[in-house]
Amino acid sequence: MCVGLLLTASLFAVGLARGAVGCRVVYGACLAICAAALAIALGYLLSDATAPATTRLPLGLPWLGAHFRVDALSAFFLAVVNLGGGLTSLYALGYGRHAPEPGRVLPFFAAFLAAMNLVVLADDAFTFLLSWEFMSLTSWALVMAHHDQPGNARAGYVYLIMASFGTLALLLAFGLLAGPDGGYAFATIRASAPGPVLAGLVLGLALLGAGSKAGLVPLHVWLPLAHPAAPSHVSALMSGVMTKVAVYGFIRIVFDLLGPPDWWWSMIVLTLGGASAALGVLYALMQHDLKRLLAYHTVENIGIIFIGLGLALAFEANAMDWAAALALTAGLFHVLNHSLFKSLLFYGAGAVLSATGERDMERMGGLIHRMPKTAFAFLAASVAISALPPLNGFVSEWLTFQAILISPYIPQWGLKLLIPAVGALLALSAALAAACFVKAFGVTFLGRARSPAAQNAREVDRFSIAAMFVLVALCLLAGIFPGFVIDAMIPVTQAMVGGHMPAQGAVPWLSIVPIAEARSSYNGLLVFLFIAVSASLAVVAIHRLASHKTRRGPAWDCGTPDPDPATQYTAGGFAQPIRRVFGGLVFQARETVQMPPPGDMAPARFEVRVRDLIWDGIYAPIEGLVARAAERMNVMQFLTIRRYLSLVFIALVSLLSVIALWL
Amino acid sequence: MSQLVFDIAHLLAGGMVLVSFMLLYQARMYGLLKVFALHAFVLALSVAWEAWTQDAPHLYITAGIALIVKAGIIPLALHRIVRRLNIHRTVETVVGIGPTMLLGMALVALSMVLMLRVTGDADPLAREDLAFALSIVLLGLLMMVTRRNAVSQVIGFMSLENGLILAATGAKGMPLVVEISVAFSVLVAFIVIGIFLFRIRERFDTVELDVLERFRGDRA
Amino acid sequence: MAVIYDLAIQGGQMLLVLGLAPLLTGLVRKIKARLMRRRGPSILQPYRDLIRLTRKEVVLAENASWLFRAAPYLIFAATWVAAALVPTFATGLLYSWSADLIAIIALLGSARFFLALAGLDVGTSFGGMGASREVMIASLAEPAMIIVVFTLALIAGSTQLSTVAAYMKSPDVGIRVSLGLAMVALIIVAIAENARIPVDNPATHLELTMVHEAMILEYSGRHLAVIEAAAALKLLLYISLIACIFAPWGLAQPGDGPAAYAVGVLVYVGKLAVGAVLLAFFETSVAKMRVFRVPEFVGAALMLALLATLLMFMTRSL
Amino acid sequence: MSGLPFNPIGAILTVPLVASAMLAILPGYRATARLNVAATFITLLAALGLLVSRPEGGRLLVIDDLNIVFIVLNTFVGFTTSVFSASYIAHELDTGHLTPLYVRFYHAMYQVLMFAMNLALMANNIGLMWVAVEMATLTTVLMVGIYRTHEALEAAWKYFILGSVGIALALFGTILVYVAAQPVIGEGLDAMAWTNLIAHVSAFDPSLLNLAFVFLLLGYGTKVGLAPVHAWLPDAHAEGPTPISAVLSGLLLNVALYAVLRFKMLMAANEHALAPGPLMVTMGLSSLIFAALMLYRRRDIKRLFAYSSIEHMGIIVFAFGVGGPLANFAGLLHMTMHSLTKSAIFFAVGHIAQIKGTQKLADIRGLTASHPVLGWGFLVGVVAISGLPPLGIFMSEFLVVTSTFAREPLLAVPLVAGLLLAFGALLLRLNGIAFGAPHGGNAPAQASYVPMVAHLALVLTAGVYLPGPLVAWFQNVAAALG
Repeated sequence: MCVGLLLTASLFAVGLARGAVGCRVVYGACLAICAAALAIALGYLLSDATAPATTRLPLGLPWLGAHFRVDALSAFFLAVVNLGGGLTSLYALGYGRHAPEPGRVLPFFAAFLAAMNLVVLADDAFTFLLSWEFMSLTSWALVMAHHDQPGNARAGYVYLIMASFGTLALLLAFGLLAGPDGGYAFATIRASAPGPVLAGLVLGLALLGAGSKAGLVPLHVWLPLAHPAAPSHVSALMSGVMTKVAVYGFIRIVFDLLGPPDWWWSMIVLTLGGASAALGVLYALMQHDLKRLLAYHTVENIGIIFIGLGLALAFEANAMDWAAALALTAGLFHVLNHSLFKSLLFYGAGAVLSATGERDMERMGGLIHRMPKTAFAFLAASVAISALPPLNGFVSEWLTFQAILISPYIPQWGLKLLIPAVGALLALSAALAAACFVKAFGVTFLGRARSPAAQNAREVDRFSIAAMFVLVALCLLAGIFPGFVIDAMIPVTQAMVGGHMPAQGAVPWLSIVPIAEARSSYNGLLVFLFIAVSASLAVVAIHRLASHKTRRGPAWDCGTPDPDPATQYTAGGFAQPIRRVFGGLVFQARETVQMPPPGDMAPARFEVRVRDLIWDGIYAPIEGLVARAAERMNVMQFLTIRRYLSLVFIALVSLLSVIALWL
Repeated sequence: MSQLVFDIAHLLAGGMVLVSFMLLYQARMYGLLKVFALHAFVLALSVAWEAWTQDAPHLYITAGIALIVKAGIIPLALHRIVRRLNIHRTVETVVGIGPTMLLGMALVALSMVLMLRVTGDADPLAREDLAFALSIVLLGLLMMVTRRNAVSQVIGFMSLENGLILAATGAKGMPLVVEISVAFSVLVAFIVIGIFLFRIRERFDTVELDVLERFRGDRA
Repeated sequence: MAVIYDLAIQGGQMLLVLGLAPLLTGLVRKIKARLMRRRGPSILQPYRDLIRLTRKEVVLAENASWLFRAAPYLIFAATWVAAALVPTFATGLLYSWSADLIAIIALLGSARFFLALAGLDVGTSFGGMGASREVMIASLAEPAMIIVVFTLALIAGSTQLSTVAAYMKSPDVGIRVSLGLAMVALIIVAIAENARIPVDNPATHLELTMVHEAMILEYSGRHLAVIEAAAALKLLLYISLIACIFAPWGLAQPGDGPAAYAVGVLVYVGKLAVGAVLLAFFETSVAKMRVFRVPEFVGAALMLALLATLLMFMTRSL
Repeated sequence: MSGLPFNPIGAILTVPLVASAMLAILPGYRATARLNVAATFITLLAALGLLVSRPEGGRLLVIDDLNIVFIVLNTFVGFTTSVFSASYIAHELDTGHLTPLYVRFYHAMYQVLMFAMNLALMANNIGLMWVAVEMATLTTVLMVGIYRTHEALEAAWKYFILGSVGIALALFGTILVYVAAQPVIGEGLDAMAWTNLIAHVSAFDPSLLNLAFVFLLLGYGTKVGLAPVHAWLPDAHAEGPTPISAVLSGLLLNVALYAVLRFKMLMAANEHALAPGPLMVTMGLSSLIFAALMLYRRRDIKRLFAYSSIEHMGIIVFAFGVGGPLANFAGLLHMTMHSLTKSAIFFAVGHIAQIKGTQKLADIRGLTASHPVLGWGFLVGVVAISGLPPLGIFMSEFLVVTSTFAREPLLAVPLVAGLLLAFGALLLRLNGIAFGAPHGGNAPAQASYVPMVAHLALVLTAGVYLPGPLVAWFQNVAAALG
């Protein structure tokens, strides 16, 4: 089935490399193939075929072969991957033409898509890890596409190191699951039930492995480096799709392969999720680099997804299948939503980048006049990611809240205490996200242009616009018809946690009812209609009754004209109050003001230093340790022959004495 | 008879160990060379003895090689080198004679423990020889490690290799002994020539005296 | 038939809140003036202001974008819809199930979102300042609100306002500590969200203190009118929210006759009046606080709400 | 008995000898280079002939599953390397690094080396094996020193001294094995024929075997380059001609490893002897971690990859030490892949060093920009050597780690840590070499990329697909290794 298709896809794209024509051809081909795969996946998901389709190719481990399998879960993620992949290809049809060296992007782009599909399809440990690491490799190559820009080398370095750290963790996890006689096929692993200690170990390793790829705090350090470095459509893929593949890996291992969970697992997952959600958005608020800001938001959303998964684990451990299904649905729904609006946001950022050549928000502004379409798309995405109705972001967070509200039925006290706190963190992160996107959109697109580049920006090409508007439409549809999405996930939750939410298609007025009508319900369509109707009512009324006179005039300036756009609020200034509130404890923000003495005409200087405590706390020490150890070891290169001989001598004598004592 | 055979072999092998200790003890270069010649000579004797007891005539060749090459040519060659390249006449030690001797004792003890425990059912002659051979090998290595001059290191190596020959001949009916001894003579010859060609006066570590900063690779 | 009846009630609610909102604002102003020994403008002044504003021409800054012109209507619509979904005089409104309490909060959130954007649009330092302070306050107030909702939902077993109100009416609520905490928190949030003293002063244009006014500084004419209307609606919404949760008496049940609805309306107006009086008293009795003390004030609400929720989780072991 | 017109063994051994003799006499660079290639090619064909028909060995020579793997690999890499060395040496002649006389010497030595290694691989008699290994060592010593620069001489000297001591130790071990065998089998050559040994080893005196194994492990381990007896390896790789570095890393280490394996099999077959596993695991781990740390401070590109060879030898020895069908399979696979990949890398490095005119890492930048084919080839090679998919080494590392972790988790953790460390260092260097703005000498590469590409293609295929016969074969050997 689609396996062969994708493999051919990658090969054929790797073959085709250079030139603008090749650009078109490759991206077009990727678009077509992804569309086909998407169709297949959706067809599988919607047609209630319960039997998973499997194939086995004589590749990979010789005595095992490469197993591939499509069940509900993988079908769902296939849909996510190929949706993102296809739209990105569409976007890249236009955007990719700005790439200085297409030869460094094209082959890896296609291979990257293929690798992600393979991860989702793989049905044995070897194939899974091979595709997983291949995914990292190709995306690394894509990150290094602009290799001559400063800092990118480091970004790629940190990225690949973290990636293979994760792979090694997963390697160990699968080693545990497979057992000494190497039963690497997922079917075998499912059949064997690991002991509690073993399972806990595997969970920890899976968290390390999938978390380092998904960007879970404290393994998130590579995202803010790699996403800005990569070309924008690649960042969109990495952030919107690849992190979801990581989530898939986690779900596959923990929910599917690992058997029934313990309740304390969910404690870990929930804690990490909450921490990622809150820290991610707080760090995002402090950024001026648009793409870095978006990268930190990926951390936040991954946190939200993991909160959903953690709740699902907690419920499943207490045999509350319906609740587990609700939580899992919330998580998966957010997976879909995030892939939608985060890709859209990165497209927007890419459009801005290609139009102004700037990533620094402090040098943008007023772009809504120059590139209205992009601005509109970006606005829609901002509303969606800020979890505001009637768009899709709200629905998944609403579902998560509903799941949290069931949690008092859980007996364990640890969870009773933890879950409300996590809920608070979730609410906090939602509010902060809204604040952050007011900043992002406001400073970038509104106000007056802060640099000539922004002054003369031009709207981007039609392919990019098309891709963006498709996503806007999808965000809206997923927001006002959530019932269909939820119904599509029924087989997934059925397979994973053995329960599913009530079918929403039957509910009148297309509203969604997670548990019971009396308990809670939400109807995106009606809310949307209400807003539309009442807004138009207001417009009509005003335009009937009120005067139509409109005059353009200068903005009110208290009588002291400030033509200089530098007098606007900057991104840093905008975030300052929040930095004052949270910054002190979260990232040790230090503000220093140097005010010249009165009469001195020198400008006052104000600078803020924000530290990433996680980097300073965890990664820097490790770096230093390795460096010291290497320095110590290095003398071994410079010994004299006699010393080397003494090494031999010592080794010999010690081994001999071992023998002498041994026997 | 066999008792006598055993005693003589034992005597010779033990004598070699003793000479190894003398090697360790030597502080002067020429003395070292002389003692080494003695070492080789004793080796030749014991190999010949083995040849006689095992009536394996080919071992006589080995004995001859030992006698001519190791006891004759090489010491003379080294003698010349020492004079030609006017190397210090004293053996520079790293650890110092006394401690070295103690270490040597420990090594001999170690090898005894190993061997005498090890070869429970091997025939006693081979056992003794092996024990002594092992201690000679270890002593030779010890000498290479604790001496600074190239020449004394070469001598350490050669005494080590004498130990090997002893072991090889001690192992009854071992084939290829001759070939091996020849091969080793070639090896030693290489080393000596190397010393001569590369003008290694002081130590193995550097190849020429006139380079002051010493290259050990990868010093940026 | 029944559907039409319900529709009528729903529509009535929408019109009612819209009609009452300026009146409420006027009432609060009047009482405050009285408390300050001023005669103060008439209660109907807000209506006059709105009409006058709609008659005036709109002055737009040169670089105002379409967002600037669209924002007022969006804000107004979101607020209005939210207000229309709160049971004011009757529970079980036709569309009350289309959005629960969380959704209402989110609706207000989107209103604020666009307001802040509008503040940034012209690119004056005032707008930016207002917007940044607004989001800072909101980033604390909104979670507090959500957590209050948790508490209520845990008590009533629902996030559906009608259900909550109905449950609150029923005798088996009893007096709960967490309810009290939640109420305090909700009131603080309401004050913060509606830009009342001590968080913000709606009656001033002094740069150092203003938040809400700074954002709408550039608005004029009909746009300003719409925004003012939205602000009034918001105030009304919060008061009626508090009323329907903590004083759910006199709410008409679904299926009651017109009489019950009439009673409901009257009781509702009464509640609003009480709310206005209390608010006015509070505002005149405290002083505006520095902007950077506000986080502590709202943060207190957050803490209270969280405490209430934790209490609920502890006490409620089902 | 042989389906072939000629006896492969004879061919494999005689062809190099004859060739070396001819090469020693014949003048003229081109002819000799071609002859060199031809000779290695014929040897390769003969080795492939072994697959078709497997002649009986005898008391001196033996052919079995184990060494066929090594022999074919050996002759193949020997062939590709000779192709590479043709273009490499040509450049050395043009730049005057080598005089024609030395080139003649070089080619002759190359063939002698091939002969010695093949002999060592086919030797049934452990004494003969020892002699062959020593011969290989001496020839490589001569070739390492061939540039006559001070550094080259010193590297050769260091190699020579340490190698000789290693040889001595190995010999002592061999003698001990004989002493152990002699009471059981009787005197003479039979007691040194490996086939007899393995047949009767269960009756040997176990403690004597233990002692012997210690000496053999250290002796041949010196050749394998295990820490702490590795010291000769980096300099020898760095200072010799690059084809020799390729042969050293790709082949000679394997030959020594092969010797260790033979004796490991003896140990395993005697149930009273101590299990060789722990010793090998310890040395493997120490080499892995030591080399991984050493990689960070390297400034010379060839020395860098020499240390990476130490690291990989550590992994392989670790795998064999862990034992069991999975780990042994992984070890064999890893060894094969490492030979192919590492020699490919050295091919690339040779051209790089010639283009840039330096081996200093600091002066090599942005290769993918300046020399795309070379740069990307090099990149693929390094990616492969650091165990990333879809290349062969990933599979073997996958097997090693998973099979180990299931059995002794505590062993797998340091293993993984070492892998990650080494990966970090290599990637750091790779970033510098392959990316960034081009820098340093920028001569057009007049090189034959065929060998490099061929190796990488093989590694890539092996990464996703291993042909059935090969697998069956490896599995037999893995089972035999116990």
